[in-house]
Amino acid sequence: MPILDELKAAIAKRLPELDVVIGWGKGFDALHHTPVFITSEADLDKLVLGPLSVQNLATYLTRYPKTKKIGVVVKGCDSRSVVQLLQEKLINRENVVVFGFPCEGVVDLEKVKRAFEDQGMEAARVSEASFQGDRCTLTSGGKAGSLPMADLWADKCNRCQYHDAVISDEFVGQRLERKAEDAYADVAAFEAKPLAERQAFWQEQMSRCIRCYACRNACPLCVCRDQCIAQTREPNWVSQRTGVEEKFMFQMIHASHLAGRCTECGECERACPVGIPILLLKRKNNKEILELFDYRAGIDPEAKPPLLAFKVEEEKINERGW
Amino acid sequence: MKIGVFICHCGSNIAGTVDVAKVAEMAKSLPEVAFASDTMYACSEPGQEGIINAIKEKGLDGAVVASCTPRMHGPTFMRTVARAGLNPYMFEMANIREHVSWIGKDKEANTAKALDLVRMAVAKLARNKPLFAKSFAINKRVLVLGGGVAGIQAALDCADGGLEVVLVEKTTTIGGKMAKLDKTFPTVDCSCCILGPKMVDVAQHPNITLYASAEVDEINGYVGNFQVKVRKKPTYVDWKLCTGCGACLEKCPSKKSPDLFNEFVGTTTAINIPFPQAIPKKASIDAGSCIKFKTGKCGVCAKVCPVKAINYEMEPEIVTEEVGAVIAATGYDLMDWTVYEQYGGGRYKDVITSLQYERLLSASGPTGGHIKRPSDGKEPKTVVFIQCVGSRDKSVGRPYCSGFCCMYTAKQAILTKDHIPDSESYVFYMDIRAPGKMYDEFTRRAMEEYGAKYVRGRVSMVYPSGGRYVVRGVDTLAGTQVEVEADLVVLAVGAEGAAGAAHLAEKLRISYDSYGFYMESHPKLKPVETNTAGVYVAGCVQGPKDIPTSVAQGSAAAAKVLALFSKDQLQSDPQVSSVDLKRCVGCMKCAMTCPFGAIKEQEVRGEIKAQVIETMCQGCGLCTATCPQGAIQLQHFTDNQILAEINTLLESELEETQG
Amino acid sequence: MSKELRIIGFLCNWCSYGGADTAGVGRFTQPTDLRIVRLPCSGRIDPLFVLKTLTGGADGVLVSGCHPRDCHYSEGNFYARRRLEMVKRFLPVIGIDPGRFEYTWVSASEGQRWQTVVRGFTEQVHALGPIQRFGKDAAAMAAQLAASHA
Amino acid sequence: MTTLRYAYYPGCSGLGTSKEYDMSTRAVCEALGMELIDIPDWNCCGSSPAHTVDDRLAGALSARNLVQAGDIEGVDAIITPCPSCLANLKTSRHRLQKPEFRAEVNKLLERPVHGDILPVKSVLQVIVEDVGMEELRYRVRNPLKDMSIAPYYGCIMNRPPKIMEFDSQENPMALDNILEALGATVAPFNLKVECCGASFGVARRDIVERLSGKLLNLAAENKAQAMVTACPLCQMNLDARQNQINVANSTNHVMPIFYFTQLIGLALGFSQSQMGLEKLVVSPRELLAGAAG
Amino acid sequence: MHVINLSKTRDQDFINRVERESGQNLSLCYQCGNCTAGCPVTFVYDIPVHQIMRLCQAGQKEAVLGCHSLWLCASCQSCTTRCPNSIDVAHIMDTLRHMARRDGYATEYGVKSFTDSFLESVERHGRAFELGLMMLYTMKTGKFWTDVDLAPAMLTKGKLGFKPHPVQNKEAISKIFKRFREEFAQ
Repeated sequence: MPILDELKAAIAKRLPELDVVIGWGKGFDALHHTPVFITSEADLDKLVLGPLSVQNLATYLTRYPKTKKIGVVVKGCDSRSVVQLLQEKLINRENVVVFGFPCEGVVDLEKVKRAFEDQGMEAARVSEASFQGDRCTLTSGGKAGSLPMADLWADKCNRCQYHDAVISDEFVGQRLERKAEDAYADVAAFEAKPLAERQAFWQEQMSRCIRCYACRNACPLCVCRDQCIAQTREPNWVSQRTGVEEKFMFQMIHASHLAGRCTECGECERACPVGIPILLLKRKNNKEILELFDYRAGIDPEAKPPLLAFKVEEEKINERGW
Repeated sequence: MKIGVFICHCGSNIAGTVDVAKVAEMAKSLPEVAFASDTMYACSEPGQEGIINAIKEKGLDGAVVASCTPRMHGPTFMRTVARAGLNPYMFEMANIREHVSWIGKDKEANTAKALDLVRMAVAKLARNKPLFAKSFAINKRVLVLGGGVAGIQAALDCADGGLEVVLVEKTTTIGGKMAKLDKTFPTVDCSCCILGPKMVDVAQHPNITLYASAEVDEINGYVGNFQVKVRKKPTYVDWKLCTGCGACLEKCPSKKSPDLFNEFVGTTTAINIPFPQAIPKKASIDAGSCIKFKTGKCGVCAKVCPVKAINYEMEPEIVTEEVGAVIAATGYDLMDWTVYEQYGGGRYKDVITSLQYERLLSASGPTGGHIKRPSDGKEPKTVVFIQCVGSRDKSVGRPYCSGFCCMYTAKQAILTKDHIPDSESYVFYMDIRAPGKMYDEFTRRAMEEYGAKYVRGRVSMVYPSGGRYVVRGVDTLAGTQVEVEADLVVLAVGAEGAAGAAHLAEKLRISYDSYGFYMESHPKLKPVETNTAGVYVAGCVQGPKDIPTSVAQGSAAAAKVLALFSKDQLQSDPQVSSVDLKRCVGCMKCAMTCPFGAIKEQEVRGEIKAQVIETMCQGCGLCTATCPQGAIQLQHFTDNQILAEINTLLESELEETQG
Repeated sequence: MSKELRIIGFLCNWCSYGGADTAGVGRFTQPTDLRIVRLPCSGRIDPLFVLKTLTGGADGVLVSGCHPRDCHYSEGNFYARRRLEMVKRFLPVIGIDPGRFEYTWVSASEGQRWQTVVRGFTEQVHALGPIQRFGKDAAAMAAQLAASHA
Repeated sequence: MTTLRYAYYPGCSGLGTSKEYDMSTRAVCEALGMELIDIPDWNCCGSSPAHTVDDRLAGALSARNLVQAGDIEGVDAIITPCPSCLANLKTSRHRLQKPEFRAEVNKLLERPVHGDILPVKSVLQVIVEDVGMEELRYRVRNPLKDMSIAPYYGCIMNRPPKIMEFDSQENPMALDNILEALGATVAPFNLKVECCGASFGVARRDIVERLSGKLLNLAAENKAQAMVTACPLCQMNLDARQNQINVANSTNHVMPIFYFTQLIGLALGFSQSQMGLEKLVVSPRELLAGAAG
Repeated sequence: MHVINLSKTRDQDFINRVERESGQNLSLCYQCGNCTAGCPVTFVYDIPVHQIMRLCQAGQKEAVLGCHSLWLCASCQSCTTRCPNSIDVAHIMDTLRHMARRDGYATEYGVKSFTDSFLESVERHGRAFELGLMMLYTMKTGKFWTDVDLAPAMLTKGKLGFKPHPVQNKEAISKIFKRFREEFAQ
């Protein structure tokens, strides 16, 4: 049985006890999936699954009251968001049913767009998209083009260590049990650049920021919502003045508030309409947290997050003799 | 808001290196500043009156005083502002003395810096809000840590003042170092004869609970309401039954137990009462040397005890005491002098410490008051005293003067002559430090009447030769190397904080220095207070001192506690955290980090929100730094207040670079 | 030393602010660049203060609290240690030299140590020179970047 | 056992007055599994005379050896038997960490000092630390039974501690421990680090006669049958000048003065001539014969 | 005993030079005398070492550089090791000797000659050549070699070679001396 059918069956089985199940459905064209909210068995036909199921559906969990019974379909990476939400007691374990499946990865739609545009195709209004083996074939405006998947996978999928959901109540399909290495080479490469270049990079990137907060709204762990510290005068951390340092301040707040919590789902970066690589800031923090505290967020719902804890003797913090 | 700014000259302390008038002049142009002036001594009566008048006349809403550290006069000026009818928290201080005028001579740079600090204070004050203290009840009991003469004095004075006292002593008897001394300088009266009665008073005072052989495990709470866990270490003798008859001591077959009280000169029995005047006069077993504990066989003491007080199964016991104040009087220890390998590093039996020598002099000591060499029990004819061993010596990390060694060495030289009339004493000294009533006269007597030979210079090395010890030193006044052949060498070893003092300070949350001495609140004006409200120090715990000073500090600390407890309620510091319920999302991360458990969950209209328990909150602000929404704010140190200070500085920099 | 730079210190009231006072009482001469913000505890320091200050144009930030185990509030500096270490390690990725930020522990009795810390840190910041400001010097930064590529 | 490999600085006296020290050191080190590679074309470190004239000159003479030692592959320390050479090399190395001093010294050198310099240790130190007493004890074939020997370290083997960084500066135990490992009796001797008069033997013999005399007196008083030392200068003063000392102080000491390497060698099973015992002025033959019997 | 006029004879330049060249802070000395207490050669000193320290503090250049003690210091490091203020006294003695040498004070001619002979030997051969050194020394002092009684034993035991064991690159060593004289004007 194909995985999608298995998934439908699993959801059908649990649906009676749930208020809603969040999954992916067809989007406005063949290149996009969009979240669907399944409340009846009839809705199950809307369900799709595949390399276009890019959204992290865990983001929606905190949009419901904690008392609602919710099912959610998660990729491996998304499941870590669920774990993190559980750890922070932002959702109730007994009110959430997690549907896991072996995720082969999702595409980076920006890469897809660019690659097909390079082939002289229009990436908008795609009428057909198929993923066969290691190739992706798109049809748009009557023209068809094919590209190797290797060029299209999202970066996070290339370094994925959690193809199979780390937490699930229903797991469909065979676990992939695969693990890539992630030595944070991207962070190291960026930090190898000269200091001025790094600063100028952000200067340039942030000058394009339009302060839409899509990054924040897409983040499954940005649970402050209307109380975000960036949009208040009490306290007044970020002013309304439009300057690069104000825009960047928000990104530093976001990174700082996610330190020890971010599961690198990449929704912030994906949601950014102007394509600022803001996940880099969070990955930098995660790299240091891993080094200092041997800790990864979103793995253990019982773990104590390192920045809300301490050791009297810190093994790895060398205070540099100051 | 109308803010008044007052720049203090502090005589020439500030005005000498800061252009005070200019700072005042510049301050006038700051937003919200309605008045600025300079004043000779802001803290003096006319200075304070000037502030009050300005507030009243100009209708000011708040005041900034730029003068010394807020740790010194912050409370003074808060009272001044209150006298002028303002809320005391509508006040800020700029520290332009300790942080400006005293650390640099460049007047121009200092003036600019002083102005910056004033701008920061103004910016912060503009965001201050009136705060109101709440009252809370206090527990009028006091914990005294350490049963030496300072602790005894503090305990007795507190108890006589009607307070309930809990006295905790680490060893099995109170008395401390003073109980080990033979005589005291400069009166040469018997140490135990003057301390003994006080010890008995402690035992008999109805207001004093004494825990000997006990230590503090944990201290929680805050001024007025501390919870203390006292660990009673097992003595293996039920002290409720023990009468101190001493039958067990006579029969104990293990006579090789290290004799702590006698500074390890000689040995004692495994079950022991340290000295005849011990309080409590109860026996206790040293499990480390008791045959019963080592082999399981023996039990002689249990057999001979007429009241069946011996209990080999005794376990440590934790007692919780609630008190409103703590007096730390844990005293000192001698530094580890064995780092002086040139004096044998402990390898030569007849090179001993001055405290060991006290035990040799004492009639209750291991030699019954006869001076005998530890190596062969012979009476020494030539005794060499070496001063400043571990004092004034940077090379062993002890740069300070221990203060009392000059005096007790003189005393010991006198006593040596008393004990052995045909003996000769040599004292190697660097300087004789004898400032005190009848002190210098006393050291002169040692030389003039008792013939002690004082040699000015350090001793380079001591080595045994022919059954005696060659002491090779210098007489700097004669300008020559000298050698003395000694039978006994007594080292005046310097003092350091008592073993475990640092650990205890951490529990008390007070500062200590690298020698283990506790930091007082102010070296002159608050000598027995600490920076933690309700915690006081007395005696050598703060630094080396002689007996009269230790006693005076014991009384001083007691007076402080009695003054604190003279009210029935204390005012809580209103600088506590406060939750903006609208902004709180109930994630409770604040509660996870609060060291005092002062944040609890509450339900507001079906939603979880954080709530601060104001009497428990100590105002550290950890929660504020933790909260992602900034919903919990430490009053008086809110994000906005700190940001205002930062922005002020960054703006001034901006103006400079642009202007 | 060259022209004064803008160095901002965040000090806990109980230890380090007292240590700076002790240094003053002892007349331990220090460079004048530093401006001190008094806080109750190093645990009060939101790492964002450091980032805000540095991206806002300060040339250096110094944080000092009670020595570990010696916190007036028991645990504040333990949390601070982790958070401040993180912020120190974060700086390179946003293009700020980590040498512009240090955190340390100075007790109220350590006046001399405070002098050493201030001297050392001021020297370190001066060696790095004035900071390149975010936002404000965009043109200068672009020029510098172009030069570094040339 | 992995081979211990060192750059070896023999020192000038090893070619003359302390030949037996050099001989015994080389033999014993080999037997203990240590490989010594002579520093190529080493020169005199300048001894005391150089540093009494100028620090930079002394620095340069030592530095040339330190630089040459850097050519030897696969070693991580320079070792030397002679404390005077040791003190010079170590002091220079210490001072060369300072850029100003290094720059001045480099002005004098053909091959300037660059980068890190190999650490310098005494042969005594590496035998204690790298070989270890356990290993030494294990290798002893002929324990030095019935021999009471006073350990004399000399004044600069451990002093000043900031530079020498080995053993206690007041009560060093390295030789005591070696004697004990070799099966000898350690005679009490509390002038372990007193000066013997050093290089004043020639210009001010009176100094040596008094200071070395004192050492011999204390050793004899404490019933030592011989003394052991690690320093060619001390050995020379105590041994070769023993007669002069006896004459000056009206004493009649006949106290053999061994190098510690000679005693290790004997215990390891080397012959007396392999250890150059015949080169000692005060002959130990009688003592050794007595002990053997 | 002569009177020192402190206001007139205090040579600040001398104090500065000693401090600079030795890298030591003279004002750390509080005259405990531990240096003298442990000095093994104090019995041949004309001024004990703690007084040399005192005279340095007082800027008494003549008295210090003209004294015999400087030349009789054995560099045994006992003063440095035991100084409670961690002053490197032995290095100060070395420094003073350097200054005395430069400024033409040499009160112990024999010691100076031995030093000179030793270094000449090193300059010539690259290594110390003991017999050659003795001959040089005898020539310089005009004294007959006082250790002649030692010679037979040393010779027969092969401890005193007739030939030096020079380094191969003798020039490298002699150039060190040459450059030293050029660079530092000796």
